[in-house]
Amino acid sequence: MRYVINRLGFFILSLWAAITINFILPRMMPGSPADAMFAKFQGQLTPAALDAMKKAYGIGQSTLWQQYIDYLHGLFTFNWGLSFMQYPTPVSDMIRGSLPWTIGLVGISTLLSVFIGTALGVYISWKRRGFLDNTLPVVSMIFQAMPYFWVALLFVFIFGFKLNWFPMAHGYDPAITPGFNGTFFTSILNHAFLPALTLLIGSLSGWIIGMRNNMMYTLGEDYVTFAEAKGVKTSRLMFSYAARNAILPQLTSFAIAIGNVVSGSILTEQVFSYPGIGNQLTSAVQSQDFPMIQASFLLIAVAVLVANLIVDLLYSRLDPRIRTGGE
Amino acid sequence: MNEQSIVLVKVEDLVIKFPVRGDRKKKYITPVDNVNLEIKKGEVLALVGESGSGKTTIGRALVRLVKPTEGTITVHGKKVNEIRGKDLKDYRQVAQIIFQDPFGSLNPVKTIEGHLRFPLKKHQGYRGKALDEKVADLLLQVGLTPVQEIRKKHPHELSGGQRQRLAIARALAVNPQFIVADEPTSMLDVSIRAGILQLMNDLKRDLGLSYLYITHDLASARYFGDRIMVLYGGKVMEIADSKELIKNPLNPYTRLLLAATPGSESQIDLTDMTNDPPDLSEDRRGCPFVHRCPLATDVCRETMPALEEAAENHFVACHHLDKREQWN
Amino acid sequence: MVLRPLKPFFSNGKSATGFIIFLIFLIIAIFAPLIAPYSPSAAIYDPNLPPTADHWFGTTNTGQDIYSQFIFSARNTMVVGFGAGILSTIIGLIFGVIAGYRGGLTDAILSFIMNLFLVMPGLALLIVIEAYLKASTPFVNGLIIAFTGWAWGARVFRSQTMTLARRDFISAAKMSGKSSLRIMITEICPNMMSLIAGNIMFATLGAILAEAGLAFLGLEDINSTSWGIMLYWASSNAALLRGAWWWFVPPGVGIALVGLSLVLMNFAIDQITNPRLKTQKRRKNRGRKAARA
Amino acid sequence: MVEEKQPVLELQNVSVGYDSPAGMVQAVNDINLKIYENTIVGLIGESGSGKSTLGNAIMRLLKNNAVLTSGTIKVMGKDIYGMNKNELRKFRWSQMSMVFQSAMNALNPVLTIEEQILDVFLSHDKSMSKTEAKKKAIELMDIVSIDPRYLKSYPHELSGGMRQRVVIAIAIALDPKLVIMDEPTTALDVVVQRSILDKIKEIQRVKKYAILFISHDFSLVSELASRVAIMYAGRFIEVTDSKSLVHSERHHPYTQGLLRAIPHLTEDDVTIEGIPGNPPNLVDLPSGCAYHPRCPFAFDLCKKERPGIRHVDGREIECHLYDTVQGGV
Amino acid sequence: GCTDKTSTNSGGTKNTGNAAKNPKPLVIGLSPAGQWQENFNPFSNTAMGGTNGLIFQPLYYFDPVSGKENPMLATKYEWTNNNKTLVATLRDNVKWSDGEAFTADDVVFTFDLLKKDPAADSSGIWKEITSVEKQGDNQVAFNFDQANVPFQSYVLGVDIVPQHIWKDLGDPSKAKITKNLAIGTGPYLLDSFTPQLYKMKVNPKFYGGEYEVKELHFPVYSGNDSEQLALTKGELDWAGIFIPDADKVYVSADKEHNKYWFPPSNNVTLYPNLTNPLLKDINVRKAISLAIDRKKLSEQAASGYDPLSSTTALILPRDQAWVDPSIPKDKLEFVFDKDAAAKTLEDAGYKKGKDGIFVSPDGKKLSFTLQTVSGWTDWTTMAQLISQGLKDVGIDVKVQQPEYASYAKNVTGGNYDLAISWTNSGPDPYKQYQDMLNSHGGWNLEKWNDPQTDAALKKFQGTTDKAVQKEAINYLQNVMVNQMPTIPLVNGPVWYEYRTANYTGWPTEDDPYANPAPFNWPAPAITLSKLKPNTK
Ligand SMILES: Nc1ncnc2c1ncn2[C@@H]1O[C@H](COP(=O)(O)OP(=O)(O)OP(=O)(O)O)[C@@H](O)[C@H]1O
Ligand SMILES: Nc1ncnc2c1ncn2[C@@H]1O[C@H](COP(=O)(O)OP(=O)(O)OP(=O)(O)O)[C@@H](O)[C@H]1O
Ligand SMILES: [Mg+2]
Ligand SMILES: [Mg+2]
Repeated sequence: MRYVINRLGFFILSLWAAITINFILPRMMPGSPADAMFAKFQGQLTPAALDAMKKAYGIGQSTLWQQYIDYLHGLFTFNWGLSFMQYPTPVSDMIRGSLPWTIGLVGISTLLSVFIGTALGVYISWKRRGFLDNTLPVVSMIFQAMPYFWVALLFVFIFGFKLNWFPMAHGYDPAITPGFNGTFFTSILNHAFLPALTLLIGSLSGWIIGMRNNMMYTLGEDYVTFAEAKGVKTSRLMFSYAARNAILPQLTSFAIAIGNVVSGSILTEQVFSYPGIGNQLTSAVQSQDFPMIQASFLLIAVAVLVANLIVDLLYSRLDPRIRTGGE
Repeated sequence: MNEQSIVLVKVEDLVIKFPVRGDRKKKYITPVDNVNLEIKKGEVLALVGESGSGKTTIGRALVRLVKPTEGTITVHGKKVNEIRGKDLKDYRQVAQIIFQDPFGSLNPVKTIEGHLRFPLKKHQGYRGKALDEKVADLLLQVGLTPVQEIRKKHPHELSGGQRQRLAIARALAVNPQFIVADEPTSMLDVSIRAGILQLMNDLKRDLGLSYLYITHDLASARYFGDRIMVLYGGKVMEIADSKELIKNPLNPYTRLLLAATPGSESQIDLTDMTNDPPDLSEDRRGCPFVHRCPLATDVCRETMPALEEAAENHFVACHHLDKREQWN
Repeated sequence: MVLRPLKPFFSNGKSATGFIIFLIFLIIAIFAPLIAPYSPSAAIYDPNLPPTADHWFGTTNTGQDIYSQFIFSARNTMVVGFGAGILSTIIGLIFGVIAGYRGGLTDAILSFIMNLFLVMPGLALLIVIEAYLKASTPFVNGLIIAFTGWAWGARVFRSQTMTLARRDFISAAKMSGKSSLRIMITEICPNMMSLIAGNIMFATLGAILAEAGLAFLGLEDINSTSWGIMLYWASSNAALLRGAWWWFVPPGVGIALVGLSLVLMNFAIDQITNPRLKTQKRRKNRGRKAARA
Repeated sequence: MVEEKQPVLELQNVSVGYDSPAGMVQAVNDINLKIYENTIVGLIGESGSGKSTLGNAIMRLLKNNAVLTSGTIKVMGKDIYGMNKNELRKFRWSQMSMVFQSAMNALNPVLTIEEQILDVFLSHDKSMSKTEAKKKAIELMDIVSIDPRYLKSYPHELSGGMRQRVVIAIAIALDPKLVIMDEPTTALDVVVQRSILDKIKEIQRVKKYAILFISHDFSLVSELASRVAIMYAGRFIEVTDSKSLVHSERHHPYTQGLLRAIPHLTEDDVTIEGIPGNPPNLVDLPSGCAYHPRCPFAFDLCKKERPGIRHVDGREIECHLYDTVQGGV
Repeated sequence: GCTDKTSTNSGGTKNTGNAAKNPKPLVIGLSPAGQWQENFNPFSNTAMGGTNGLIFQPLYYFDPVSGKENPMLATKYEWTNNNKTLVATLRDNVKWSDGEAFTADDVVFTFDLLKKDPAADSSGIWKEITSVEKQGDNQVAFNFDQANVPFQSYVLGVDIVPQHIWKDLGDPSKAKITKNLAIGTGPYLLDSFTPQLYKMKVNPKFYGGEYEVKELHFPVYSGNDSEQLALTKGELDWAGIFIPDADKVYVSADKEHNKYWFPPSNNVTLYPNLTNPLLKDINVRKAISLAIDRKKLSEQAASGYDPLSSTTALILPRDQAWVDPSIPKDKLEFVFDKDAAAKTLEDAGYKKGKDGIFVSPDGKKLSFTLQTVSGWTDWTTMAQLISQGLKDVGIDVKVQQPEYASYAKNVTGGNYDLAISWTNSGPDPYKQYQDMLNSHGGWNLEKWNDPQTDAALKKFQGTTDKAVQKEAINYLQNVMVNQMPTIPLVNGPVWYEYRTANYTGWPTEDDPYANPAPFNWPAPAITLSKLKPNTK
């Protein structure tokens, strides 16, 4: 119980810190959006129009402190302001439009990566010194060492442009009307394949190697030998005794990875013109769309924090030593 | 014998509390509760008790690795409870400690002589060649030979016994008057243990050192200690001259301990005695041994018996000294 | 004698391969001016050449020699990568060791900062800071990467320090009169050498990739020479579409090879760190330490 | 001569080596031993002398880098190393079991005590129902006198002594013929240690197991076992009746050294002395008798030739001293 | 709204008829963006492409590429009252797409809206005009404070919105115009919208008759890279993006159908900050200009698409008729001569320092920063080439490439030394000079402040007389040639790629009937009116 309260405390405190940093950071950026707008109109915009616009955007007419209060208030009333770059679209609308794509693509490929990587890690540690154990970590590392946007670009070029196997952009075929039907879903899968693949191979090795090392460690533990001596079935030995314990140290990384789902794909989404939040964030930063930057930053920070919280709580479920306050 | 009578270390009403993670609010445990003891110059006080009874904590408090919560520790007539900085540095020269674990107490990445150089430099001011020679002296003194070969080695290249010897050398490097030996042999092989005890015995004789010898082994306590103090649940249960205590144990816990020691002649059936550890919580009352004691009565549950002199120089804390004959 | 610390690298094929690749790039980086046939920035050759005898990797659309760019980029990328890797490791060490050693309130505060940095979205944060600093040189980028990316290492160091600080040899060092600072530097850090080395490798890999990503997004001074900048130019000039793969592929391969050499070398470090792989037998607890839960 | 009963455990010329970067570690060297039903045999030796290795070898639980270089191990007449994996899985624990040296770590931290006990029953008897197994688990807890409510607990919630008893309970769950106990009480407090020993004695009295009791504590073993094997550098340098260990005459010099190194609780003013020197390097064993570098009585032959077994007063001693008719000490 | 039966029927039949031939939708690639947002508000500066011109229409459109005037909702305009009143005659029989009739009231209403909400009046109409009145049934008069003839393109360029819908929408700058509210008079109707793609279908009730291109698709691309790929692969019919080496990359992918034409539309110009005392010195500016190899800039930075700028800054050949004949031929073109550059400086008393960089007579180093925009690779390449070229001569230039917003802030705020930027262009040269050289000009980045220049511009504004206008422009040309307030580099082209596989009739160099880029709204409406399905 104390543990849970403790974690919640950290969650709230860091949430506040993240929210505040989030408020300060974009305000440290040079150039006001109205200036950018001014430039966009090649000097045709009159000062009066500019002033009116600034007022409409809520810039410069209040103290920083007042802005902070308004910001906090808006935050909790889900009133995240109107986008500068797509004025007057509410930021929440833009996020609502792009978030599902990111969560779908990056979330699923992260989960896949964790699942496949962990499973492979367990497998190769079990078959220690086997062919896969010798090759897989190195091969997967080669991919991890490559810049993933570079891989993504190559993929687009080779598999999309040259070979025509996969589409090169978008979340689904624009010609299809979205709906709950097979063609739409096939199209989504078809479009998600390459980006997901780049994300997958870019992150797989961490899971494989992490899990393998933990497994090696756990397999050396006395309780595993003891269980083997007891005659416990191989599958139970592998999962309930070895993997179950070996996975615990992975949970923190897992939390971070899940949290990074929202932000981890900025470059991938850019390369694949994927309609996700990373894409939005990049263009928001480029056009200094304060409300949009703030909202997506916040979303990302909250995602990491929530993931951390969940994993912490999950940890206490999985590891009875923490649950009941052991050492 | 005259020297023997000078009190070097005097501990009065020592209480040590540690915060523990409770379920809701901060709680404390009291692993050391109202302990009084004296160690004379050249004397060995053996401290025995079961695991968790607070032996190490007392030992660490004496060398100021742990700050006492209450009470006073006086060494050479000087109160050392709250000293810091320069005073503490000076005190380090008086009191040293040998840890239980010869593997954990040595820095795996430092050479053997590396462990000795710093204290020699810092506390005794050796430099250059004199320092090298002093290192060799020390190694020789604790029997780490051949010196020139061994000084460049790393701890993992030594056997357990050799490591413990190094730990002793390190304690000696500051030229202390008083050493806390915290179960210095419990992790060593039987064949090596005796050698270490012998070495400590020789040093006591040659250098006039005083020891607080912490152990869980009554036999070695009797061998090495001049007096034995029995601790249970942070409280002193009994204290007497070694032979007297073994021959004539008065506290039920001492007797239980004696009976459990392999090779002892007394037989007590222990199988249905619970193994619950003593209650160390702040607000406990009564005798810590009460839930295991066959003689326990309501008085025991309510008040902690005082330490009384039952025979000459034999102090014991028990409400039921008279009933001890019933239990054998 | 000098080579002794390198011995573990040759203990198995993987780390030996890594070490050799690393060495090659190190040599390239150090002797770049001697190896590169031309200046990396001079736009004086025929533009858009495919690989020829004079220009091994061809030329760019402004007539720069890609091979020379590649060589000089290796230098910058390595300097930036290792600079950032080492710097972030140092910051991580300061935070981690102090937090782990001091404990209590200090730990609570430092851990909080660590967690905060861990939680802040890395690339996104970088992008915003970059926008603030305007297109910066690879070196400035390295600094920023280090200042935003130290937290993971700090966490690892903290937990390692905590286990080390509980060991008796730290108490022994205190007993010998060492100050806390001295203990941290001379007792704790040397015991984490392999962790530190491992952290430097991964932080370096991370920095190299992050720097490339930033450069690719155009957030780096385009006058500078680095593999990331090369990729930026290649991609903004549609090198692949034009069939000029010799422009697009080498920088990526360069990054991948340096990165690979780092992870491979890390295998050797793993070998040192992982106590299970060591031959030395861990002694059993002869005491009764664990008698109570 | 009485009719030979079948020994529960029979070791013939057993040698085990570890492959290590430094070379082959000769951890167990040409060991012969028979243990019969209802007997406790003690095995004493200092750290690294190969006790656990022998125990693991009997259980066929050797580490990856260890090999049984020679000899046969038979339990209930069956060659352990002649079985296939499945046979072994069934045989192990139902016929022979082991209490590990580090019982503290022998329990899986994330499973309840009950789950870990049930695993034994359910893996060996497919037909057993869960309720039945649970009932048996409660019985087991009774035998080792632990409140059955602890079945639902996780290992860390139990004290060390209780964990150790749980491990013992698991070891006797299937009523094996042979139980190997590898320093089952080393990590425990004296009082707890004593209560567990009493428990073991009690169980043994009822179940009549053959027990191989590994320890490094002389007094403990001599109290418990009827016969004691003393191991040095992988060899049994002496196998003797435990009663004979009260005095230090006519033993192997190593045994004598050990006996002199132990402080006695009741005897007055006996000086104790350690055995000088260091334990042997098992990769590069001293020639001849491995103990000769530390032996105060060593003479030339000791360096050259490994002594065979001498029968001295019903003890088996490997020492050249006992050739010289009434020689020795 | 309610639709009348006949039109639905006729639309229906037509559609089925076309469906039989199965004409492909015309796919248009707009500028890269993260995602589309459903914003079809003509007064929003972030409205989706097509809002102006395809859905809503202005009265007139003055095309800067062809220089043509295209009547839209008006059929005629006229200056009266000493060029202080502009009278537009509206087209008859125009209907809003919900069936309501378009009237002069709508026009007056629209301008009144802008007056009430300056944020929507992004061209600052109400700074120039004083009132808007209805004259009769089909005329609207705009009254000006003072004569400003060129301003007609803004006034007549305002998109007209229906009063019956907008009167309830509140501030026009904040109105959220989605599919249901996107009621205009243009040739297309919004058909469907998703953040990845929106579709338009042809408006059967369009006053000019139903267009032959029945369906338009606007997919989004997040970057130039992905749009280039899509274009090259033939997934787009019409785009306006930069492609390096277009012949090789684009045309060669499908020689028969893939075409491009990059007509010049403005000047990519090197702006010197004239508040910098060094750059105020004409000799320094001249030396810089002499040291720039414009041919190399064009070839290497812009794949040779960009014609070199004229010293007059006129866009040639469009403005050929405006060229001042008194300027000698050899002065009309820039020369590249490093030695002359160095000599110019030396003659003016500059000396080379030890590091090879010139130092001014009062001891200041010729060392400047050069700003361009991050990600605008053609400019950045130019910047690099310039920097290298100037270094050879002895002028130190450091390239900086901030994000667009900070760049914009820097250049408009005068916080720079040198900057590459564009010039604004209108249907005639006036707009460019006005913005760049007028002391109050909207794009006077260099801060040129010359009363005579201002006077010349004023003269142009006050007249409809071509001869007077020409006189003014001549003066301005001479300012450019002799005083070099800015340093034009190359002509900025309009990026325009098209495919003839599905549709034909595109504007070409030979038939430049409209600004061909699909982002200069409302020009694409004109192009679309001429396109026909490729029946081959
Ligand atoms: N730093 C600490 N913080 C909290 N609790 C502590 C600390 N040090 C010791 N304790 C607790 O105080 C009690 C006494 O510990 P101590 O180490 O003194 O026992 P001991 O008699 O030396 O035991 P052992 O024989 O196992 O060494 C134990 O319950 C222990 O868990
Ligand atoms: N996995 C291994 N690889 C290499 N050598 C090993 C391995 N395990 C044990 N050894 C070596 O084999 C020898 C015998 O080890 P073993 O564990 O059997 O000793 P032990 O008598 O049980 O010691 P202890 O009393 O410390 O438990 C030791 O010298 C040890 O170093
Ligand atoms: Mg202790
Ligand atoms: Mg063992």
